[in-house]
Amino acid sequence: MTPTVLLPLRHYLNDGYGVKSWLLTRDHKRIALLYLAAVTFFFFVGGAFAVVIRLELATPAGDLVSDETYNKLFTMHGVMMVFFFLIPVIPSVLGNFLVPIMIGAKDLAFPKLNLFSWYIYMLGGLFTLYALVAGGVDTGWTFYAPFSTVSSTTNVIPTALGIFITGFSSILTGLNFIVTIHRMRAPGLTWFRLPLFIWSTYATSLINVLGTPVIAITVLLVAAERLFHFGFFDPTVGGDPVLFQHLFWFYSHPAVYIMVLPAMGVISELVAAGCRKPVFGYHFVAFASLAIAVLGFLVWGHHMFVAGESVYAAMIFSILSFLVAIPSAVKVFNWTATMYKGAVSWETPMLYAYGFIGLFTIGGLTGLFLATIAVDVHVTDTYFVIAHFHYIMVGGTIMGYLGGLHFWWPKISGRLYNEALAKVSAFIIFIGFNLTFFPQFVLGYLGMPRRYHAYPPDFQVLNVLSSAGASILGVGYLIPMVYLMWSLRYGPLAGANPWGAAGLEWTTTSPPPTENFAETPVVDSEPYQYPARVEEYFG
Amino acid sequence: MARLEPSDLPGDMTDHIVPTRVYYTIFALLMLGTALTVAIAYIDLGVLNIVAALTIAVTKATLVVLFFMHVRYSTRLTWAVVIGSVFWLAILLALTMGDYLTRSWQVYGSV
Amino acid sequence: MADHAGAHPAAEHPAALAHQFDDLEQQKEASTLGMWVFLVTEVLFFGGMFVTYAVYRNAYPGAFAAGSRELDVMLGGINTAVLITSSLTMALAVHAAQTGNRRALVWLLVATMALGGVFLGIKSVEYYHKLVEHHIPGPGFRFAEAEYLKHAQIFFSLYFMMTGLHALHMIIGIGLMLFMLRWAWNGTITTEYYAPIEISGLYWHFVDIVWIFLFPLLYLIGRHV
Amino acid sequence: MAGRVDALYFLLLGVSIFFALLIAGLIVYYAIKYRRRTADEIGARIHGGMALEVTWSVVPLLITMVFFVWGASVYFAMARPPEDTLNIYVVAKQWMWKFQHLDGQREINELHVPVGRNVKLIATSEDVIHDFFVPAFRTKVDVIPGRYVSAWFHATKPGRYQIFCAEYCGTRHSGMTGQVVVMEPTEYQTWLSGGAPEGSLASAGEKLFQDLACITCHRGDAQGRGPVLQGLFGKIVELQGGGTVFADEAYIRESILMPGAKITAGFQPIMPAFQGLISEEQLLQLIEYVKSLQAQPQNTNK
Repeated sequence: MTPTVLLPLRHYLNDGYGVKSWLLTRDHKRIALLYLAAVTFFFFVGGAFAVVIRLELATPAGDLVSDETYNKLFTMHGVMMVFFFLIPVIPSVLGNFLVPIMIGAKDLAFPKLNLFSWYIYMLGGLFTLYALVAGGVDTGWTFYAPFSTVSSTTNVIPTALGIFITGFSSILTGLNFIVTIHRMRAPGLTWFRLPLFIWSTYATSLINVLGTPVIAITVLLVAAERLFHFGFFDPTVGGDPVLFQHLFWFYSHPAVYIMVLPAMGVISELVAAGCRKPVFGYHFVAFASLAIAVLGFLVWGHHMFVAGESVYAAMIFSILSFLVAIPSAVKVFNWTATMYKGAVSWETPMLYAYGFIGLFTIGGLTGLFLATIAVDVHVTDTYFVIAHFHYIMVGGTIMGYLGGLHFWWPKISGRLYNEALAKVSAFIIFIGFNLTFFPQFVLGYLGMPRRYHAYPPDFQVLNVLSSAGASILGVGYLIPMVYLMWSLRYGPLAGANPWGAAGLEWTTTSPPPTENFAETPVVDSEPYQYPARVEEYFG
Repeated sequence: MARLEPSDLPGDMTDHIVPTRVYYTIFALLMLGTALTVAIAYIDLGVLNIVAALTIAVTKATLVVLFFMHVRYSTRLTWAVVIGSVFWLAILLALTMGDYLTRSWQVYGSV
Repeated sequence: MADHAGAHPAAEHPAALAHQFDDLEQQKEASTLGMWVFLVTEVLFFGGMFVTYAVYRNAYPGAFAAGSRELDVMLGGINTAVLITSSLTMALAVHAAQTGNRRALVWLLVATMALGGVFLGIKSVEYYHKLVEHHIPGPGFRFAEAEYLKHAQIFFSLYFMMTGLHALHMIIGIGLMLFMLRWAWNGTITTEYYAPIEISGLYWHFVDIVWIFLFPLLYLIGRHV
Repeated sequence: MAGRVDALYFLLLGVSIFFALLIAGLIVYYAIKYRRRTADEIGARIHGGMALEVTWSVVPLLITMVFFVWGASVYFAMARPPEDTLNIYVVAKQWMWKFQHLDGQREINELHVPVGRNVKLIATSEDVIHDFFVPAFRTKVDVIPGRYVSAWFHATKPGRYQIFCAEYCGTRHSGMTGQVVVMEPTEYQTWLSGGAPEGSLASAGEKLFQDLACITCHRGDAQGRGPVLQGLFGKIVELQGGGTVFADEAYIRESILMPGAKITAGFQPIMPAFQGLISEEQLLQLIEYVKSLQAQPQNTNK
């Protein structure tokens, strides 16, 4: 019988009440919760668009919504999900909460900058919501010129401003993390004693800082072209629309690594805690994160194989795209090897981790199809690409995020959630996801282009399958909302270390005090050290 | 506050105090560079004009970074950050121009 | 634009040390690293435009040379000199802060801001010239050499975009200097806690470096023909 | 061409299925075999193995290089049209495909081609980026405004094949579809002769050449103020201030729309820019006329 657990008297949640204490807080843990609320809101807004899109695509003729509305639907689904959910979610929610605790610091390097980042994120969100309410935007989340600069009549500028402002939120968060990880580690915590989540958050912050400014300038160039007729990408004046794609994808491909790298960090933690042993090949997994961050900047041309890029540039980008696949493969092999001879637990966070590894492998392998130029010519801009990146985004990032949320929920709220219900919802999400996106691989190879409001009847069967899967997935995502909120009030109290995991965050109370540790911990051993007996963890 | 000489400053001032004469020499060099780059611009060197203008600009920029921004006396991490930013800019420039310069090669295969 | 107040945390008197840092040394290193990482983003931000410049200059060398000849080298040259002098006064200001010479610090900061103001003045004169000569891209664009009419618009779009954003960064720099002036005046800046001055210095020198590249690339092409 | 792409596709599919099953299988097997039996059980303390790390870095690298080489070679063949092709001009306009045969036929959203012939499409767009995509032929090319792009295919079986626009281009992007009708050569000839409204493209081009007074400068003999156009197509042109350019459709198009971009050596830049004055179709007619001006003897200004 585990010893009776009691909630610590003073912790960051009861350290000040009222709206002011939340809206002007500088505590990285509270800012993490502010992000959690905002990110969940944007997730369900984007998700609602996805449901309507899938309903529309259940029938070949475009009869549920007009083509004008459909174009706005998939654009807003893309913008909401990419810029307002996938990019900020793990770094700003789990990262903000855990980075200072995992390295034994009292807070991030610049707490005021951290709160400012949240306000910029919300301001950017406001602009995009205004654009949504004022009639939406129909350029697609990639807003290719010359359509976005010349012929689109919807409000491109507010959305572009929204993305511009929110971009600064991820730049400043990245900056905050880099400085914190460099300058504020606990005594004795050398780089190779850092948990792998810190390594991947560090790599993500590097990409954030190095990539986001380029999309900022691209958005400004598009806005300038729309407002002042500066002819940067306007072919009638001699501008080259392909240059827009170069500048756009220079950021947007590393952006997909911003989305998946933090999830990989979460998975490394979950696999280590799940098997209660050090991750196999710690150094290789750590350096793989950095390799992805660096190589990720060299490969953007594989989005433009058919877009008028020169043959020789296409070959360079193709070979580099294969190189960037290797570190991801190394990570997957190392996670699988970690499970060998581990004490493999079947708790919900670990189930999400195993789901992640399986689905991310499929996502990664289909990426090889797209890196092979000859096959890419056939499958790019079709539903094959849609299935590929949803396998990595939904099968990867969201699975990783949910796994991380469940794993650290006791530390965040001090409460345990309902394990059985969580397993059911994980299973539903897994089934719904595969049913939604696997048929799209076949659709893609058959040649159904993306962003189509109406399609020839012979694609209908697979589309109906996909739409059915989408409704299951939609339900699957609602269930965690229910039992996690419910656990806040009625969940059993979680002790400092309910999972028996190794890591600095499990040595402090849950929920942790505002300054994270009674006194700054000293680290003297490798990460993920599990002693012979685990009882002391249940203290 | 009496004027303190650099030598008697308290404690472990990791940051090196750069004597003012270094600043003035750097300032003079920068002015010289500007004059030089304008002068060269008026001589027709063909493609060399761009090369000359850029080398002068790069040298001026390095002078400012090393001495005015104290990178010469600061930690290796700052060096890494500076060189990193230049490297990433080079990635964007090289691969984008790589596409534009090789586009005409396709001509011999007939459009 | 990004807020720099966070880059160097508010100093509670007298210890000038934010709670999350162990000592003043760690706080200074953190703030300096923070500003350098921010400057990396600025390098890439302007870098995007320099790449656009490189691509279009490679595609339309004639139009760029013709466009560049329309710019006033004299004003550009003076602006470059003004900016380099402001860099000098900024560097001396940092030196004054380090050696605790508060009077020199205040005057040097004022000099830096004044030189920044002169730069912006000259810039607005140039912009006025462009307005008069109809060189602003868009429907009202006129250009002497007719056959470059189309491509010269790209040159002037780039000219306005690059120098415009540079001027905007200059205005932010001057705003930053106001803060520094207030802190220098009311004694917040001491020989231990002069990090804010150094960080604003980094920002100012960066803006100067951008102009060091802008001047030859925009003003000096095709002068020799 | 479709066959070679499919072969590569199935190789990729095979390798992917193998690795996916390997990883998924291992996970399920380990999860069951080493499941945690008691609450405080610990995993074996294994830190890693260099040999294993090297193998699963190098082996995937080798496999991917095979994909790269094979993929690049097939792509290279795809990107280089063979010599003897039946050229057809394609103009993409917001939400329709306009095809222009050399003999004057014009079609909207329908393309009739003979079976067994290499067909080269030279495409441009009038407004935004479109994408000519025929899944059956595995060909796809983004059609960019202001530039000519080309794609070629070789139809092996008669029939009707779906055309899609694969690059988002606005409201009716999904409505911008069409049909490629592949016919036996004999049927193709009858179709061809049936619909020739006003003579071939080149003849229409010649008439336009007169109407726009190009003839005043570009004369057959060498004293005209403009360069001689006879035999220009396919030649290397010396440019003002050094540099050369290959006179292809893109060069002719650019010289008509924006003459200042590349001035032929020894000539003054006095030609007016036709940007916005002539439509894409007229441009195609002029280009076709210039291409038809091989170096015949002096009968140009009839």
